Formats: sequence, structure tokens, C-alpha cells
Amino acid sequence: MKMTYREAVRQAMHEALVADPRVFLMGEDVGKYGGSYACSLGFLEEFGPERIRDTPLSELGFVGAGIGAALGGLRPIVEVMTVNFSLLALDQIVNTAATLRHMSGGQFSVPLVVRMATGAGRQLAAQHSHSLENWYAHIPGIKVLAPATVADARGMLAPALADPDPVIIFEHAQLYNLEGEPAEDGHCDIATAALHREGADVSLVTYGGSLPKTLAAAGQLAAEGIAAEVIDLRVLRPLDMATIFHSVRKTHKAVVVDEGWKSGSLAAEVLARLAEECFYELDAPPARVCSAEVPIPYARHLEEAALPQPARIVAAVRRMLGK
Amino acid sequence: MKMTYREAVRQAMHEALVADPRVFLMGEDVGKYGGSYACSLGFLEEFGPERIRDTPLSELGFVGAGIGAALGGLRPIVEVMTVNFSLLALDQIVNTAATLRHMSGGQFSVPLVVRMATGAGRQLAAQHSHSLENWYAHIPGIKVLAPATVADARGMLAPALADPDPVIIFEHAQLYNLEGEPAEDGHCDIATAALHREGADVSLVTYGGSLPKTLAAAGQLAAEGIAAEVIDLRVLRPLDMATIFHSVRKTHKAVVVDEGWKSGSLAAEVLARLAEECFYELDAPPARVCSAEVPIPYARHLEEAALPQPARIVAAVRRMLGK
Amino acid sequence: MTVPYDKPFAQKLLFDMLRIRRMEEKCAELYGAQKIRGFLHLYIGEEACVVGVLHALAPEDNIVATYREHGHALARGVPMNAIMAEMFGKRSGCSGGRGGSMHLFDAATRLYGGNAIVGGGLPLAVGLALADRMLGRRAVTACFFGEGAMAEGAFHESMNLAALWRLPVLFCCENNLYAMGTALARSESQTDLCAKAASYAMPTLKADGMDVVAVHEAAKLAAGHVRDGLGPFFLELQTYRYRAHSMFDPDLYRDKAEIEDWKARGPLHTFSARLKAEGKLTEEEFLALDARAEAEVQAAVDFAEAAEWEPVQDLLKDVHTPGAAP
Amino acid sequence: MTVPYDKPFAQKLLFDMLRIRRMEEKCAELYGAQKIRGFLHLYIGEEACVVGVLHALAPEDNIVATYREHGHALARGVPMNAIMAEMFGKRSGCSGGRGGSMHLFDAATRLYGGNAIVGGGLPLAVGLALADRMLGRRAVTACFFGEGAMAEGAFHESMNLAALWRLPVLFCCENNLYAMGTALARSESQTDLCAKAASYAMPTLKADGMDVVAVHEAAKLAAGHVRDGLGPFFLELQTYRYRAHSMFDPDLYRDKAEIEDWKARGPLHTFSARLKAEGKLTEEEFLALDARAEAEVQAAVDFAEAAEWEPVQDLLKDVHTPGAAP
Ligand SMILES: Cc1ncc(C[n+]2csc(CCOP(=O)(O)OP(=O)(O)O)c2C)c(N)n1
Ligand SMILES: Cc1ncc(C[n+]2csc(CCOP(=O)(O)OP(=O)(O)O)c2C)c(N)n1
Ligand SMILES: [Mg+2]
Ligand SMILES: [Mg+2]
Repeated sequence: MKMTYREAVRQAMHEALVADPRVFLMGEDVGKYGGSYACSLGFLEEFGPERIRDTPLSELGFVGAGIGAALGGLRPIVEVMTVNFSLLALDQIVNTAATLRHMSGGQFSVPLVVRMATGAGRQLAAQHSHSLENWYAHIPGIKVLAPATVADARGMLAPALADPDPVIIFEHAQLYNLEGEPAEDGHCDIATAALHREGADVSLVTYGGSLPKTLAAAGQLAAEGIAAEVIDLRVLRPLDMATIFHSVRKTHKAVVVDEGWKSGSLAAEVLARLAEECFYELDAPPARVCSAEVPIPYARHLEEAALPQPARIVAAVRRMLGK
Repeated sequence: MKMTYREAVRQAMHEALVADPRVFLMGEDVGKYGGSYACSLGFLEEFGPERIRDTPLSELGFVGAGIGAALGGLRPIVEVMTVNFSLLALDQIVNTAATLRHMSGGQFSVPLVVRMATGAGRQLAAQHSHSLENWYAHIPGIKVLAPATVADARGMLAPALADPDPVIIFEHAQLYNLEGEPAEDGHCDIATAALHREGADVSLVTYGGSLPKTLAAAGQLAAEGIAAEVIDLRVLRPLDMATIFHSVRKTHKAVVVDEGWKSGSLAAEVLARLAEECFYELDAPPARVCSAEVPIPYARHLEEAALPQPARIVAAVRRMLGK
Repeated sequence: MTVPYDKPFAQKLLFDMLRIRRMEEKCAELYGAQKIRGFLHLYIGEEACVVGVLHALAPEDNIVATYREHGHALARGVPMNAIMAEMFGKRSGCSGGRGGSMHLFDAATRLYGGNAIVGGGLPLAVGLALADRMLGRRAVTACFFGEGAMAEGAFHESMNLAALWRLPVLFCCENNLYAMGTALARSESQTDLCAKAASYAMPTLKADGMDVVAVHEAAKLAAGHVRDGLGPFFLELQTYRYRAHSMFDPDLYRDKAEIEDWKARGPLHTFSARLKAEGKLTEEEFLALDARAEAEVQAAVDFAEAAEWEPVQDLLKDVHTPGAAP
Repeated sequence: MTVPYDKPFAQKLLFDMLRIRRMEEKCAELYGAQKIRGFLHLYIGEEACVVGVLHALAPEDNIVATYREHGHALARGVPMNAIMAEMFGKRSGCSGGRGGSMHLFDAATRLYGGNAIVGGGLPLAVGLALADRMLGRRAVTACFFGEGAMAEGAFHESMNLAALWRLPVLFCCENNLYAMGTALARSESQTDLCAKAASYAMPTLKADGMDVVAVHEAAKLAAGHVRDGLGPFFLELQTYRYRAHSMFDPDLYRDKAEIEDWKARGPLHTFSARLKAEGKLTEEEFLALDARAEAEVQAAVDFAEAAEWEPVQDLLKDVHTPGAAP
């Protein structure tokens, strides 16, 4: 049964709200407005204002309140409208949610889920186009997910809520209108990377909003006779390197596609692990296709030039293969 | 003339305050208290409360005010007591300081210097021990410095203040009592990495608080007949990779030492660049010695075990050299 | 109350509001035509606020605004051509096409943006005012923000810093009762915003934000206080946006009746009616002003349409200042 | 005013304060001996605050505290052995040696830390209260913080959320007049903290934080209000720390005379003098209580000294919950 990514997010939340009275949704405009990406349209009417809780503009406050609510026995889904505003809440996420279990010697867990839209591509300019996934993936004590498919948008929330520790879910804003099929039973794991396309010539590793672009690039490459394997990381912390190593042991070549700025990106981490642990399997220097090192500009042609695009991925592969 | 790192920081600020009436220092307890690391002891008496400006506990507010003051023609040195509290100010740094010049089409520059103490090692536990240098190094629009020597603590501030764009300076809290010599003329550049010790067998690349540990490791390795070259990155954004490549072309082996958590670390970026651009020069997989993936624990033996130590660096080199 | 201004100034206020209105109506249209992209937040209905305030300011004063700042840029004197070109993403835009609708900047008129982080401009305003004070300049920094921003920590920290240090900041809250879909009463435990602001030991004043005269009189008083070195001032402008929050907003959270009530108080028609009643405006004059505004808008669209794109190879320009110290 | 409590309860209050005092005096000594490391923030002088408040609370209530929380842990019922072992960094410490002085946690008594980020505990308290409300539990969440924290955005956002949602939070501001070296008047434009708090439409009360009776009476009233579902309450406890901010602080920013003045109002000697005057305490009884406290401290030190270290190979323990969903 085909649906949009948005609808998948909505259904996942709906299911969780119905299944567990401890689950509630909190964030700016999740209620009356129906969610800034319309992921909770109709929820307020169905579940009422206690469980569909509109918050004031107070990112630090309500994310922290989510942590407290989780400690108090609830299972909050906190929606931070976009990752850009999560900068205001980082202290609570990093200094409290991620550390609390450890600092308390294991006495308290924080079963919190934070969802946020991420990424660029809609001409929203420098303050509304961040891809800071690697910032979050750097922090011990949290798990970081990046659903890139309708199936994952539908399936990742339940295991995230079942996880006793904080889970951050990045939903790429460009994906909400994507159509696809959820899994039969709606379920998925939140531990492994996924192989999306097999190929023997090169491994393309990516996540989130870059998956469709990478698949498009793989399609173009196929037309040129280059068989690219495409892996979606899915889980950004902890990384499932086994799946990547397995692929690279076959292809001996890797290109990582990541919408984050190149320096200090998650792609750097993947390259570092390949260099450390898969060095002798590599037949060529691994490569990255990332965002240019510039605050994302408004003008469409400049924004497009700043972000990873299929053509840049194809070019990187060609370069690597000497074609 | 030998002095401590603390004294070097103090002298650099003193010089700047004397030299340029637009320079002022602002932050929590920089005045009456003399600076939480005593880097501005006596300044309030000498320069008065307008230029040595104690702030309330309002990291977001006063860092943002620093940006505004820079726009308004001043040359603020904003002291954020430690990087741990800078999480509260990240929105202003990332969304305003780093983007403003670009968003305004080059009309406005932000000549701001933010200094902060960083790092662990004093048993201050999970909320007071962060090394988030790579978060900052990920952001286009800012420059990131990490003085690891008395000379750099003394010399980096003047060029940072002369820079028309925002500069973040990380002072490792463990270094304040370090003794050393500033440069004759007090000056240094803020563009290049520095070679601290020559050696043909392996390149050890590090920065900040890990430099003394890396030098100690190099000393031990020398005693074992292994000649390690030690490079201090000094500038974390933009990285001076030429100096590193030059070294690795000689040693063909690299170990990066970084107090950040391993996943998503600055060390990952260095490894990624080596893999991308120096691949065929490497005779062995490059390695990282980073912090363990755990919120830094209080207990001394656990904290020590969590952080890079000379013994772990030595072990990594031995492993790489098959010894 | 009669309008306490002579005919030229009264008509100037009206014309400034008209220019904003006509420009933004065109923007909405251009958005539909995909000439303008990204987020577009219209100020329609709120024009009296910025026009009333900015006419109380001087060229040496600084302006800090939000993502709903087309009116602020225009009323401050940024050429309409440059604003329109910016929204088209062209290099002759007032931010070189890098900023778009939410990031209009102009050094010449001391417009420090256009900030898309709610509350993000307030600390900046504090710093600009600090610089003025420390450099001995007698300027006011006017900082605009919505009532929704008042829940943010940035508001609190900025108000306290400004009041504690007695800095020349004029805080202008454009209280349009909604933050996206969130009504004031669902975002603030204390809905009397002046009472809230007063807790920082700062003088405050409320004004009818639909009445350009009321706004201007309040702003003169407030700006005078600030300019005289007596510290910051908080001005609440009670207003309403007629359009949805942004072009993505289906606007399901407001009563149609409520919108109509506020439209009845529209700043343009009530003010022009008053001027007519007082003999300070004829219908012909009104039509002439309107035609002038429309012509300016059309010229701006033509300008923007014809303007050049920034070459892609300049993508990395203006990340850093050229000639930065090594 | 006579002490409105019977002898056992009055002596209990005194004894609780004594235990904190004696424990912390020992901590200072142990810090010198390098048995305790890291940051150590002593509460000496402020004991009446926590003792007065915590005796107004029930076992189902939650406590959120700061890095200056030894007294809070002890008064709440965390065993002194576990506190001392924590400061030694031992595995039998109340946080397994992972947290140290600034991060005392105890699930049994609902002590949710020990937070070293100024203002960081307030949003947490809001959430705990939200959980109690939504789960139908009639509990109070008492959140302690210093007056310095009131300048932080986190304070503002938390106060507003709690008041807006009428959550059962008891905000307890321990106003000791300094945030490290920064005096209240140099950190807040409005130094009447209750006036500031009242701007969130929240009831407030000031109490003499050097007088355990005043604190306890105020806390009963405040906690009663909160427990009755009437929403949050702000309590200002006016107090003073006798020691430096931390063991690193040379304490150059306060007048010796000021410190002496406050010492004259010391919560222990004034309260024991009152009890003696009212015939509720004899010198022998005082000495016996003190000896008991001292003995408990000595036993705790012995316990901590003898306790085991966590094995280094368990370094990564408790980063995640064991058996976490795959
Ligand atoms: C920190 C932050 N959080 C959320 C948003 C998303 N957002 C943009 S405008 C807005 C509403 C702001 O309301 P208000 O301050 O009243 O201004 P108005 O739009 O009514 O002019 C929201 C929630 C944002 N841009 N920044
Ligand atoms: C966000 C943050 N900024 C700065 C610090 C450093 N710091 C620790 S305690 C303190 C003073 C806090 O004063 P107050 O809130 O009055 O509490 P008190 O120490 O007086 O009990 C400061 C500045 C911190 N821990 N967290
Ligand atoms: Mg509004
Ligand atoms: Mg205090």
C-alpha cells in the first residue's frame, strides 16, 4: 500500500499514540497547526491537548521537559521543527539526555525520542538548511537514525520508542513527499545499514536525503556499464560498519555521499573507518561527495551547486574508475 | 623569558587591550573574579568595567551581543568559560556569526574572537569535560584555533583579532599551568600546522591538550628506537593538510591523537583526507587514538582510561609498526 | 483624535504603507509563479508598525528585524529594486541573492537583517547598542520581533543585558497574536506583554499597531527615551497579519470572523479615511499615490527579472572576508 | 517568634543541618588530602534552605538540584556512606563513582541530580512535573537553583512552561547573592527576584534562608499550593555561602565584613540558641547530636576509603541501558 513519507511518519506516530498511553507528542505547532510538515494533522482532535502538546517557542525548555517527562515514566516524542532550531536545545540533549544514565551510575534511563526535519534543497538559505547529523553522531549515549525511505519513516519510530535511551530521528525535509511502500508489518530494525542496490564496481554509501540522489546516480552509472552498490546507513550512531566492509570487500572502491559540509562530516568518519579497518581491500582512494563549504545560499542555482547532486556522484565514480 | 600558558593568554589580551581601544573582554567572571582560569586577573582595575565586562549567566545572550558589538565596530574578545557552556551559545555562533557575511552578500563582517577552555583531565565529569572541537571545525565561516604551546597562547590572539571574520580559540584547561617560551616578538601565524619533532618512522598528528601527551609518547618511542614525527595542527579550521602530507610522504605512516570522542572526531577528518589525497603514500592503515565513547566519568582511573594517554599512543604506533 | 501631522508627512506615512502593501501583494503573486521561492512571510496588515516606528528613527540608528522584514527594509529606505532582486535570487539583490526573503541586509541604511531564527536578532541588537555606547555614538538600535519570540531564552537574556547595562535598544514587539498556529494565550503564561517586559525594570508602552499615528507617537517617545541615554525601552505594537504565516501555511487555526474583524481596522483604509475626513487627502491623491506605488513595484519586478544571476563559480564567495589575515 | 515545632521535630531540623555541616567540613579537608577531586562546591551557611524545604516534601516528590547539592542529597535521605563514596569516586558511590560531587543521583529518594550546567535542571523539573500530572500522581517536583541561574534562558523558558501548563513545580531559588564572583546587582536588572518570577503569573514568596523555621513554613505553604494542583510556585530563599564558590576560588570579590555579618546569622547557632532559649535543647543534647553527626561522617569516610574502585574494564558501562532494543 503506497504512501508518502509524511503519511508514514504520521501513521507511525498514530500507531504509537494508540498503542501506549505513555506516548505523547510535544513541540511547536504539532497541535492546532497540525505540524509544520503536517505530520500530525488531526491528532489534536483525536488525542487532545495533553497528549498533542503545542509548546511555546522554547526549544531548550521543551526538549529538556521531554527529558524530564521521560524520566518521570512517559514516552515523549519531542518534535523540534528543524535541526536548525535544535542548536538552541543542544545543551539539554548533549549535557543531560546523553549523559544522565552514565552520570547516575545507571540508575536512570531517558527513553526520549526527538524527531526533527533536516537538510537543504528548498531555498531556505543559510539558517534553515543545516545537515548537522555528524554533530549528533559524535555523542555517546544517544542513538541517531535517518529514515530515508517510506518503510523506515514508518518503521523506525516503534523501536525508537521501545529503546530505553534517547534516540534522535532525522527526517530530511525533501523526503516528506516521497512515495513508497512500508514493510508488510510496518516494522524494521534500528541497528543495521541497508543494501539498496547491488553492484560489483563501486560501493556508494549514503543516508537520508541523499539516498534518492545516490540511487539516481547509480541508475545513470548502470547505463554507462558501471555497477554501483548502494548502501543506506539508516543508523548514524552506532554505525553498522559490517555491512559497508562487506560491500567494499567486494567492490574495493567506496564513495560516500553526505549532505553535511565536507570537513568534519559523517562521511569523514566512514572514510576513516574504511582506512583503519578495510585499508588493504581498497583499490583506490575512497572519495566523498558532500556539501560545499559555504552557508547554504538562497538562489536556486547556487543552492544546487552547493549540495550533492547525482551528476557530482557520477563524476566522482567515473574519476575513481578512471573513466 | 619563560612563562605559563595562563600568563601568555593574559599577556596577549593585555597587549590587545592596550593596543586597540576597540578591543574589550566580555564574559562570566572575567572582571571582579579575574577569570575562572585567572587569565584576566587585574584587568578590571586596569581597564575598567566597560572594557572588562562581567556578564550574567547568559551564554546565548552575551555571545550574540559580542557578534552585534563586532558588527558595530568593536573588537570583542568573548570568553565562554568552557566549551561545555558554549552549547547554549551555538545558535548565535553557527546561525549568526558564521553565516552573516555570506547571508548579507558580503556587506557585513563579524570580527569576533571567542575564547573558551576545553577538554577533560581534571575529574570534572560528564558535563564539564567535552572536547567538541570538531563540531566547530565543521562550520564554514569561522576559523578555529587550538593553541597548544605557550608561544601560540601568546601569539594567536593578535592575528585572531586582526581577522575580519569570527575566530574561535580553544584553550585546553590542562595547559594553563604549562611552562614555555613565547616567540621573541610574541607573534605567530594562524594558518599553518607546526612540526614539533622530526622523525622518519611515523607521523603523529595532534592538537591542543594532546600535544604534550603525544610528545611524551614520541620520547618513549625514541627510547625504543622508533623515530616519530610530531605535528601540531594548531589551526583546526581550515586544516593545513600540506604540512601533514609532507610528513606522511616521508614516514608513510600516520597516527592521529585527538581528545574528542572517536566517532565523528576531527581525527576522522584527518584520516579521511589522508585516505583521499595521500592514499598511495600510506604503508599501513592510519590509526586514531581518541577518547573512549563514554561521557567522561568522574573517578580518576576511569577518566584516565577514557582519554588518550602516552601509553595508548605508544601502543598504537607499535601495533602499526608490527613491534 | 485628529492626525497631528501636516499633509506632506501624513501622506508620506500613508505612501510608505502603500508601498509595502503593493510590493507584498506582488510578492505573493510572484511566489505562485515560482519567481520567488523558499519561505515568504508577508507583513500585510502590519504595515503601520514599521512605518510608525521607522519614522521616529534617524539615519545613524540600527535596525534588526526578523524573517517578516520586507516592510522593514522598504520603509528603512532599501531600494525596492534591490529587495525584489533579492527575492528573485539575483546578484543585484540587497544580499547578493544569497539571503532571499528572510535575509534582507543593507549596510547603507544600517539594516542588520533579516534573521530566520526566532529571537536570534535580539542579542545582536544588544551588541550593536553596546558598540554605540562604547564608541560614544548617540544612536538607537531598533529591534523588531514577534510576540512568539518572547518565550525564547534569547528574549530573556537580551532584555536583561540591555536593561542591566542601560543600553540604547528599542525593543519593538509586533504582537500579531499568533506564532505560526500558536495563539498568544497558548504560548505565554502572562499575556500582558508589557507586564512581562516591565519585570526587567524597563519602561514599556503599548500602542495600537493598526494605527500609524498611535505607533509613531509611541515610537517617538520611546526612541527619545533611548536616545537620551536613559536605557532600553519596550514597545508593544498590537497588530494582526492578514495572510497565513508563510506560503506553506493552510491557516486552519484562526477564525475567519477574527480575521475579518481585524481587517475592518486595516491600517491603510482607516488612515486614509481619517486623512480624507480631515482634508489631508483626496481620492485623487490617494489614487495617484497608489499608482506611484504600483509603478514602483512593476519597475522593481522588471529590474529583478532582467537582473543577472551570480555565476556558479562564485559559489564560495563571501564565506570569508577577502584579504583576511593569514 | 517561638519555634512552632515540638522538641523532636525541632531537634530533627537541627540535626539535619548539623549532618550537612559536619559532612561538608570533612569534605573540605578531604579535598586538601586529594581524596576528593574535581570541583567541590560547599553549601556551608545555606543548610537551613534545603532542610526547611525538604521537610515539607513527601517521598513521592521529586528533587532536582545543582552542583552544590551535597546537602540536598543528604537531607533527602541518601545515605552518607553513598555520598562520601561517590566523592571518592568509588563504585558504591550513589552514582557509581561516575558522577562525583556535582552529580549525586538516587533513584530510591527520587533525587534526579546534581546538574553542573547552571539552569540545566529547570527544564528537567518541568518535565518530571508534566509526567506526574499526566500520570495522575499527586507529587511535587522541587527544583533548586541559584539566583545566578535566573539570567539564563533556561530559567525563563521553564518558568513560562510550568506556569502556562500549571505544572506542579516548586521553584526554589537559593539566593546567596553571588554567582561565582558576580553579585546579584551585576547580573539582574531587577534584583527583586520575586518580582521577576511574578511576571510569569506565578505566586511567589521570599523567606529568610538563614532561618530553618521561616524556610520550612514558607515551603509548607508553597508545596501545599503546588500539591493542590494550583500550579507552580516560586520560593526565594535569602541566604549566603560562607565558603568560596569552589575549591579553586580565591574569593577576592566579597568583603570580609559582609561574610562576618552573614555568619552572625548562621543557621545552626541561631537555631540552636533559639531552641535552648525555649527549652527545647540543652547543651548536652546539642553536643550529643553533634557527636552523632561527627561519628556518621567518620564512618562514611571509613566506608568510602575501604570501598572498591570500579574495574577499568567496565569503563563503557552505563552509556546505554543493557538490553536496549536492537
Ligand atoms: C528558534 C526558532 N524556532 C522555530 C522557528 C519556526 N518559526 C518561524 S516563525 C515562527 C513563529 C514566530 O512567531 P512570532 O515571533 O510571533 O512572529 P510572527 O511570525 O508572528 O511575526 C516559528 C515557530 C524558527 N524560525 N526559529
Ligand atoms: C551554563 C553554565 N555557565 C557557567 C557555569 C560555570 N558556573 C558554575 S556555578 C556558577 C555560578 C552559579 O551561581 P548561582 O546560580 O547563583 O549558584 P550558586 O553557585 O551561588 O549556588 C557558574 C558561573 C556553568 N556551570 N554552567
Ligand atoms: Mg506573532
Ligand atoms: Mg548564587
